[in-house]
Amino acid sequence: MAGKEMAVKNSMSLEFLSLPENVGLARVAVAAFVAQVDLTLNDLEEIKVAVSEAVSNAIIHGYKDNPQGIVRVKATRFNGTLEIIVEDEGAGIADITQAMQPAYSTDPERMGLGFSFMQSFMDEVEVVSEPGQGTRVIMRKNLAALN
Amino acid sequence: MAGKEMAVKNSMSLEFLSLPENVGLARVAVAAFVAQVDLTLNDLEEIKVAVSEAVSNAIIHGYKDNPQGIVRVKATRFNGTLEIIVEDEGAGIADITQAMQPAYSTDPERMGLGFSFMQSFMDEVEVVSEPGQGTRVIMRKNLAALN
Amino acid sequence: MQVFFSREGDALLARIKGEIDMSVADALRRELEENIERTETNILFLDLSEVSFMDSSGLAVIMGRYRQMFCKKGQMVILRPQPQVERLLELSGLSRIIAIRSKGLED
Amino acid sequence: MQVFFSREGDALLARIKGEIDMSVADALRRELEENIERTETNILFLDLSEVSFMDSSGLAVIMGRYRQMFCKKGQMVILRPQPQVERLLELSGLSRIIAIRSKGLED
Ligand SMILES: Nc1ncnc2c1ncn2[C@@H]1O[C@H](COP(=O)(O)OP(=O)(O)O)[C@@H](O)[C@H]1O
Ligand SMILES: Nc1ncnc2c1ncn2[C@@H]1O[C@H](COP(=O)(O)OP(=O)(O)O)[C@@H](O)[C@H]1O
Repeated sequence: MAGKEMAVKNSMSLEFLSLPENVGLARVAVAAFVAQVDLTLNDLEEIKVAVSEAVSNAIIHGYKDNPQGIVRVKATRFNGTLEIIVEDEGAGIADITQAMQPAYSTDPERMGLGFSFMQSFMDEVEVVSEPGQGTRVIMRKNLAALN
Repeated sequence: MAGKEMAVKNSMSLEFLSLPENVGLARVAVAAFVAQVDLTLNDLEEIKVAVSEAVSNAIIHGYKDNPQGIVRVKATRFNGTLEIIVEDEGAGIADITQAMQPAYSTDPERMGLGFSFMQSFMDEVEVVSEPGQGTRVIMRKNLAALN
Repeated sequence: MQVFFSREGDALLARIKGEIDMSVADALRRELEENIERTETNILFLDLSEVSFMDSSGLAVIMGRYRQMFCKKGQMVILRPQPQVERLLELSGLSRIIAIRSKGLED
Repeated sequence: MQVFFSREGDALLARIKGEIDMSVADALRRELEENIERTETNILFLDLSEVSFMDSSGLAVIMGRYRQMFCKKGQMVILRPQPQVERLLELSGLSRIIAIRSKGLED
């Protein structure tokens, strides 16, 4: 992105308690934000899955289903790019490379596909995390509609 | 409310740039948050109008249509009560009592009905503001569905 | 938000669709104003049956068009507002000065 | 999210409606599990035509029911997933082990 004009066109930040019902809230808010530009239904669906996965991870793995945690979702529209950041102040991840392997999960009930879906549906996924320091997932998607 | 149990059932906080298109975003997010409990369509519509008025005021009067301002909408569900706070760090209000009079507006293009609608549709409306210090509108609605 | 215009005899029918808030109020005002002037109509029908949300920014646009028609000795009639919109028209007092009909033009 | 069950001969048909994410995954798992056991069926049809959203929490429930049927030597068939759900089934590899039909039972 170096050299590109990165003027912020619009931005929002949503914070909520780590309750399961708020995963839907996050999807609805991000979808309403993103739909301010004319994008394809397919792009919209992909973004909703990516957000759903990242927020579910914050609640399930970050806060281990403790409803007192705070999850933060930031969305920013730049020229040509949408950036979505999902943050928690929960458990953190010791080995990020391992966590991002397809089918890797520390929870036997889950499929380990969350990060795979984020990577399939967004153009870039970065994870910043340390045990005890929480997790920040930064996702970017290039959208023709944003140009 | 004294003596009542005021345990927080759920809460969210949404921040966004003072752009006109974000009024709709605020409505959608609050509606999704409120719809987590089973409330009447009428209550939902009333809440959407109140949020729309308060956020419009923050953008139009608080930030005088300057798109760089930050508007914050907080919603909290207590036992039996929904609280919505809309805040800006804009111009502020010199005479709050006058501002809240029905049909009073400092803008000849507007009808001065924003605060009236907030008061009609919510059970309590409090305004905290000072010139140059921004404005905070605190609205509460008693919802049977929350009991 | 979208507006569809049609002529019904001497009258101008404007059918509005979607949500009316501050983000579309200026565009709506402009479209209505221009069409009222261009067609030189003196009866404006505003069909609100497909308006799914409105707040005081929308009422201000309606009030403005009422004045515009009134000043040129014309009239304005609101058609088929949904219950929540009708409630705003009542609370604001607009329903006492503007005619509201619960039927569409074709009915 | 809602699930509607019906018997179709020996088979059990479960029609799911709404969004499937972590907030409903446990409830969905329980309802499917119980109905599979209670009816002692060995063919489960999962009609996903009215599932408007699904993520990996939903896939895990489907995978679990596939295993449940497999372990009792039964089979599971997914009916009419919407395009975005079908895409997840493909990306996850589930479409390679679970039968997917683009038609409903009545068709
Ligand atoms: N926000 C988070 N906080 C702590 N650990 C996480 C977080 N997100 C992911 N992880 C770890 O990474 C693993 C893989 O995540 P993912 O690919 O989404 O699969 P799944 O959620 O199905 O386990 C998780 O099992 C968990 O151990
Ligand atoms: N957030 C705000 N910041 C500054 N002034 C405000 C704010 N909200 C309301 N006001 C003042 O209060 C007046 C009345 O507000 P309101 O009843 O909503 O009517 P209107 O928006 O139609 O003017 C406004 O005209 C404005 O002067």
